[in-house]
Amino acid sequence: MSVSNLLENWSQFRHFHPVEDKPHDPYKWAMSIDLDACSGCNACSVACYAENNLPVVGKEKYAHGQAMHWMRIEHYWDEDVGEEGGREFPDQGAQFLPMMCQQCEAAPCETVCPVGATNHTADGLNSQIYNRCIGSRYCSANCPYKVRYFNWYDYPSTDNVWPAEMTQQLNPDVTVRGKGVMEKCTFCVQRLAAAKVTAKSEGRIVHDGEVQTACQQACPTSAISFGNLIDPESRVHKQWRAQQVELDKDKQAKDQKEGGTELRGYRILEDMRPYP
Amino acid sequence: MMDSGFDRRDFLKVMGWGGATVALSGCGNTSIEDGKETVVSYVEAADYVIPGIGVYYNSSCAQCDAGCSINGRVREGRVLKLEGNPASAINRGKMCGLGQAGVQHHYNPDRIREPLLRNGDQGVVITWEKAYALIAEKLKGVSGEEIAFLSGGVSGHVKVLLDNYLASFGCKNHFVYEALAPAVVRAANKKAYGVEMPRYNINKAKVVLSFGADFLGAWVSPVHFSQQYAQFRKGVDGQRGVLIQVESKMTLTGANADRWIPVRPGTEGILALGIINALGTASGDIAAAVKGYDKVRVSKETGVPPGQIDKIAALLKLRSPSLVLVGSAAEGYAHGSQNAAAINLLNQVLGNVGKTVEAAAAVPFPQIVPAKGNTAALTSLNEGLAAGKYKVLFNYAANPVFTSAGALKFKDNMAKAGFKVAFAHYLDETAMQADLVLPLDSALEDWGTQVPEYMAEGAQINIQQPLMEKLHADTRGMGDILLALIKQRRPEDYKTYEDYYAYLRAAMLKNKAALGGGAKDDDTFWNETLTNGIIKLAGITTALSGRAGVAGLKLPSPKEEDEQYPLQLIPSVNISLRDGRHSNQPWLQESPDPLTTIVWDSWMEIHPRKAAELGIVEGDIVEVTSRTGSIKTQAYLFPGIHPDAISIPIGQGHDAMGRYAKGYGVNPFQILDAVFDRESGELAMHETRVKVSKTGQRVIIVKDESAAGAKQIREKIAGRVSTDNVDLSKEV
Amino acid sequence: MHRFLRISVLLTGLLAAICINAAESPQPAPMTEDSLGPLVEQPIEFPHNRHAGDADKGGMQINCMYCHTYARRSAVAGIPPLQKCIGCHQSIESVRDKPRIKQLFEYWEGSKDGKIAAKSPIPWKKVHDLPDFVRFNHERHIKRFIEQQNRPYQEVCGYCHGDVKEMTVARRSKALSMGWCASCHQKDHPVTAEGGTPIGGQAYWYGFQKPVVADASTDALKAKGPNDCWQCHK
Amino acid sequence: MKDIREDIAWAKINQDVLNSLENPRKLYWVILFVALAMLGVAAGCEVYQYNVGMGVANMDNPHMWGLYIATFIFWIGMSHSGTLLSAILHLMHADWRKPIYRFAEAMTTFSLMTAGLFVAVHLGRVWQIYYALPYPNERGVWPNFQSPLLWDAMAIFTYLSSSILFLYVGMIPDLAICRDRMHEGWRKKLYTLLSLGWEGTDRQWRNFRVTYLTIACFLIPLAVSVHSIVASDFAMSQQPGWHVTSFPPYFVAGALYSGCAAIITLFIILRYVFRFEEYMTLPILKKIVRLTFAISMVWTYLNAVEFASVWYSHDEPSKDVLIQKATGTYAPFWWAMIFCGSVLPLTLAFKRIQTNIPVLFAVSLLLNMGMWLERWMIVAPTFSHGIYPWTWDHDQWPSFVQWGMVFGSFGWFTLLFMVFCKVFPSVSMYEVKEMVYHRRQATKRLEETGKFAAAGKGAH
Repeated sequence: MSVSNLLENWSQFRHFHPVEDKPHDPYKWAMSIDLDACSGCNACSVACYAENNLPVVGKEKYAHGQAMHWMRIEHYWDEDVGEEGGREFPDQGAQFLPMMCQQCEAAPCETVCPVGATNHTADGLNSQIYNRCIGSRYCSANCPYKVRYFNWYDYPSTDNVWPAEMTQQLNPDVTVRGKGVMEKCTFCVQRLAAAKVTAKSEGRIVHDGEVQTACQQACPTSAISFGNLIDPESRVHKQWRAQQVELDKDKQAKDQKEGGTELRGYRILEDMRPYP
Repeated sequence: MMDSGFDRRDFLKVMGWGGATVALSGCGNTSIEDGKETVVSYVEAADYVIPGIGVYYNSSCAQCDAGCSINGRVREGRVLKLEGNPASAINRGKMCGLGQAGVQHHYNPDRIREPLLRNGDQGVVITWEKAYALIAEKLKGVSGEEIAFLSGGVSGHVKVLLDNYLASFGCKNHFVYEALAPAVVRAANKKAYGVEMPRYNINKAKVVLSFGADFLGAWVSPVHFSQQYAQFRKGVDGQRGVLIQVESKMTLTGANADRWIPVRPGTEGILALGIINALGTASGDIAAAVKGYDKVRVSKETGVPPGQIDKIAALLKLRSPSLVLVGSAAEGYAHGSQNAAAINLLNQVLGNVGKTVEAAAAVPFPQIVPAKGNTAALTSLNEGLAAGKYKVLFNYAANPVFTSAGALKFKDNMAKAGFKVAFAHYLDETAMQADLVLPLDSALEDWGTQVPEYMAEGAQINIQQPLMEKLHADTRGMGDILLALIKQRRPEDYKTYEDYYAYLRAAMLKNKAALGGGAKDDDTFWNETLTNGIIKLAGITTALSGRAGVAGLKLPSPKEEDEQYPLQLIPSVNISLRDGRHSNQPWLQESPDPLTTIVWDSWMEIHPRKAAELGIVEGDIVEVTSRTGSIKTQAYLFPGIHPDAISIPIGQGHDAMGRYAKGYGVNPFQILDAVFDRESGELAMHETRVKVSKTGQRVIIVKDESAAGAKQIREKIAGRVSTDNVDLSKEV
Repeated sequence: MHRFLRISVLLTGLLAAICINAAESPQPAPMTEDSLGPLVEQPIEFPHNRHAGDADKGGMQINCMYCHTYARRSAVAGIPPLQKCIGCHQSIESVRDKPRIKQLFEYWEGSKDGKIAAKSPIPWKKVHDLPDFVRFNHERHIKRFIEQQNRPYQEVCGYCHGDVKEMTVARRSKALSMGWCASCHQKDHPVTAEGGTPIGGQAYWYGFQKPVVADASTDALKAKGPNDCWQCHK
Repeated sequence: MKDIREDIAWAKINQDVLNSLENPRKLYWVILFVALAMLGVAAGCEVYQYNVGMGVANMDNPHMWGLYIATFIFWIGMSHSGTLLSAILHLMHADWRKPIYRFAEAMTTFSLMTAGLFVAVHLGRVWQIYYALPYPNERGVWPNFQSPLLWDAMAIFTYLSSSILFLYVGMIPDLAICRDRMHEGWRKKLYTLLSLGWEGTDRQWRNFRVTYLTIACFLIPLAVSVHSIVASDFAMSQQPGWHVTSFPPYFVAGALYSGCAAIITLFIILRYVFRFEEYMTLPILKKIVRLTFAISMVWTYLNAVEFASVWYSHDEPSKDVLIQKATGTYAPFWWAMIFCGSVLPLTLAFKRIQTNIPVLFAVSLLLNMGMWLERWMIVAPTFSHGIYPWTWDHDQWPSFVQWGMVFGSFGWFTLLFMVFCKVFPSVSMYEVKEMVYHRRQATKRLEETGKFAAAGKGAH
């Protein structure tokens, strides 16, 4: 890769959101989660452990906040319940929020990595290249969602993380990360890659529903939908359209319309403009 | 994706490709390492097996009794991941976290690998032949009356073999024990509807009023109910369904409810009658029975404001059909049956029977339908053991030493049995007490059939087939063991079956016509069955009969203050650990409890107001003492619990079962009093009174949420969604 | 002083020029004899030249993918199952008593001294062993260059694996380094205006790899290979 | 009182300074030994951390950066003192800098070297650190030129090499003196090699002056840019509490501030250890103290500007971070920083304190502690209270590994610095001579004009 190539690719990779002259084509993977359907049951999270070779760090390291759940279920309670002077009981439960890498279009993590270990891919993902990572952790420092997880220890060689029997369960399509590298949700890129290879060899693009992420596949309430946003027939495209959210716009048309704000589609921390 | 009915047994003999090719490093060496690693090729390869591409086989999940059909991804001879089987009506391609962790049951490093015979405190490895011979020897001259077989819920052909084996020496002592089975509800349903478990159509209801049924978490068939719940939320006729949860301790379902209504523990039935009264639509004897339950009295006894009772009644009237569920929180009292009956009565009054409560189909083969577990069985076994009645005790798929109420002293009584045989995967607490421990194949290595207890649409039989070769050479499937044992008794009848697989195949093929394969030849039928993973049947449907009557309905008012033991202990069921049989699966240990996000430990939930009274803050180690015993755990302040109650989750506190389970948390079963439901004799799980005292120690709770993070202090990260027409904040 | 300044300016300029030149020069240095992969000792000294070699040199001219059959269907090329070797050699009586064939049959039938059980796999050593975080996809490359562009298989396979038909036991003869892989992905490969390959016409590029007219005289369209880190590392 | 005795003989200057290369006070060896021990602690921590993993430092998600980055900024800041004293004051013709600039420059160099170590210590995979260097490589990939961290690396390398050059060039005439006065031995050879055949000819002096001036001019923008770039590490990110436009000047002011404070500390130590009372005089100290006081006020102002801009920005997350700093877990440290950085320097306004060595020593150490806390208070609270509420207050107390490394870095710095002062003249001989000469000339002129004035008076 020469300097000129570097400069070219620089400007090509570093588009900040899918502007018209550089559309994602033919894929732009996207996920949407119906928070009304999400019951907070954690199935997605366990499925992610199974698919992506996530280490179980154990109680002590969990206590140190070093858990490696790419998909974590957050819950938010009403503020005043149980507090002094507040209501005695919550009259509703928690609001569950599954949180994983948002694959931002203008990702704050990408620009700051000194070695370029995290990049934007042509199909709209935020890639993380383990073997390139030197562990500066700048990406995580700049991540608004704090969804990047660092290998504080060398989990493959840590006792009881993967005893001999359990190594057989490891997914050969996913690299097992050693110490000192950053990792995060990849939208199950190994599955996407396999689906794209099949499609490419058959001379077509990936159909909607042909590829599922592990979390989506497990979700008992089917709250997670995932697909190719460019494909107008895809479920996720239709959902975005139904909520009148245009991914490449700062100001959404729905906000201008009367009653538009009642539409439920939104992106988390939208106002920071990372275009998740 | 590939499904195939290729004869799997031959395939599995083939070694996997490149066992060492797992990418075990993301770091360091960037050079290529020629000639260092070995690459092992297949000796004989089936056409569809391509290295680097996964093959999918359908099987059946054995993590709980819901009976989900699974689809396992196998690569190079190793099972990597379990997905749901889309063809199964129960889970429709979906899986819960517990099911996903099934691979960790299979690959668990703490599985037993050889038969073990007790020698003092040691287990000595013996051969299977010796083990079988030993069983035969111990059974010699023992009458059927003196043999007890304790098992968890069993169904399918293992149950057939088991029944036949026990029948071979006239033994009727098969105790089916499940610590967390909805046995009281079953009995109440039987009275109200004529069936033990009707089909609940959550998706057709516009309002679901659930009395402590954690149907999204751990109740009966959570994956199935979750799917229905999602449809229910989307709404019937565009009306988003409204979920109201009544319980003393918030469950996962409660956390998803539009209104969560805390009641004083044990007064669920009173509230149900209060609602019937408020509805005012009942007539005849029902109206007479609920006459006394006016708002003022109900409100006083349950702690639910009178206005709220009215609102619930109004909502139920406004939106029909609704569905009323009765779950484990309502049944766990000495008057649990009464509670359940009262709540079922509400369904009747609302006219939901036949609409959202429907008859369920059953498999037309009575010999394979599930033997449903309950706790009354354990109580009677315990009595027998205490009396020294049994000379030989078998144990399979149950861990009563861990899950029985402390007051029963099961462990001591078990020691009175002459010879104790445990069929087990791990050395759990019960296996540790056994004289002979026989290692079982994991669910992913074994053949079998399963009949789910709760049927979704029609009836189905799940086929369980091995997803990979045995991990350990010296384990056996339960079917194989039973076949070997039954051959000791009736060698002539069973000699044609080389192993359990042969027996299973023959048994299925014999009923080919009834199983819907009449026109096909044997091999085609069998291969298709394996490929599908399930057999769908029309099933037999018993129409709902019976009528919830008010006869005998007698609900006690809440008890007076108990000076010595002021609090009610609610042993709560954690969505991933359930009754503790899967606590040694690290994914589940590290999967945070949805409500508290605590991992790898137990905790005591206490209402902040009560905690303030007692001077308890989060992380205090508290001692919880009942009449039976006491345990120490960390306190967690949680507003989702009634101040009169505390709650400790079940599933932790193992002192055996391997590295991932042993020594984490405490086991609330240990301090449960022996209080039983008056009608059914089931253990009243929620009827233990306790007191809480500080020990002076304090720890930092290991959890995912942060002190401030979980509260929406700054701006709402997640907004509330109001239902379309009913603004709940105003109505309920 | 002025001389000092002159010299420093000159030196700085020179350094910059060297750097730019080095950066612009094509990657990487060609493989030398010294950087050939090690000679790997295999359980059976498999003669690739005898099987795949040209007829005039005594070879059988068997297609690579006759034995390495998974290469066109999967990311990994795979080692042929033992069954495949036996399948042919059972009926080739003429070489049955050659030592290597005897060795082969020991894995199938079991050795006389009992050290090798019947039907046990041959413990081959990996020759082209990339680091574990590199995922090369055989299938795509074969589809692209053999099936769509109709290049001879020996050229396509040999581009990375070297002239195997001249070898007995395979030996690595290409760098297989990242720069080496990338140098090929930098090349312009022919495509059609729709973005497919000239033969087959399948969708090939993504938005950022849109084809360019490489040769004005022929109007031939070219596009580069995938340029995405996640293509090979995941 | 005069900055320096004007009647010191040049020979005595030579003798006094060269004496420091031979036999310092015993305290020197004590300091050296303690520094070595401290370095040992850090080395042990690093070996442990390298082998086991970054986890032993007690960092977590979201606390991805700990004391390492804070201390890194601290040392970078420290490095500004030398440039300030040598380059800026040189250009401003403040000749009182002459006896003290040499050690200040050495401070620059060594604190940069210390700071550089923290980059390595901080990395998860330090063995792959070369990935961050832009050089044509076999992999055909380049580092990410958009990353402030990469600018950092480049800026520090440039600054370090320039500082070394500046230090060295300024030392050449002195090295020649050492060469000529030294007895045989390895040091003689070293000085001979390093003095580049300096003979003190007019031409050499002329070229020397131009070169020195050129580098000085070059160094000032470099120094400013280095700390501005370090500030960009934070200011360029999107995190509340970091995303502040005023960070670069704020960082530079803080850097000068901590540099000045450190100069006071080392001034006092060197003065005693090497018996430099004649050269590092109290009036010079007074000047540095006044300079420190002035910079402290600038820093306080910029600090206030930052708070004010956050307060008026309507950026809720940033405001939250500020409130958290003042009231949350980190409040004691934050208030300690305010005290050390803004309140304590007020004492420096008192004339009596300006020359009171024990008090100044204590105050200068506290000022430096305040500046270190400032860096920590920039890094940690933002992690603890970022934009996303789920990870709020996941606080982690840095483990002994982190503290050990911070502690040891002072040992490493002191070790390098002390060895330098023993091997090379830490007071510039030729410049002090110049200073004495110029002063004497000035006095003479003054006296003469005085005489004339007196004479004139008498004439009337």
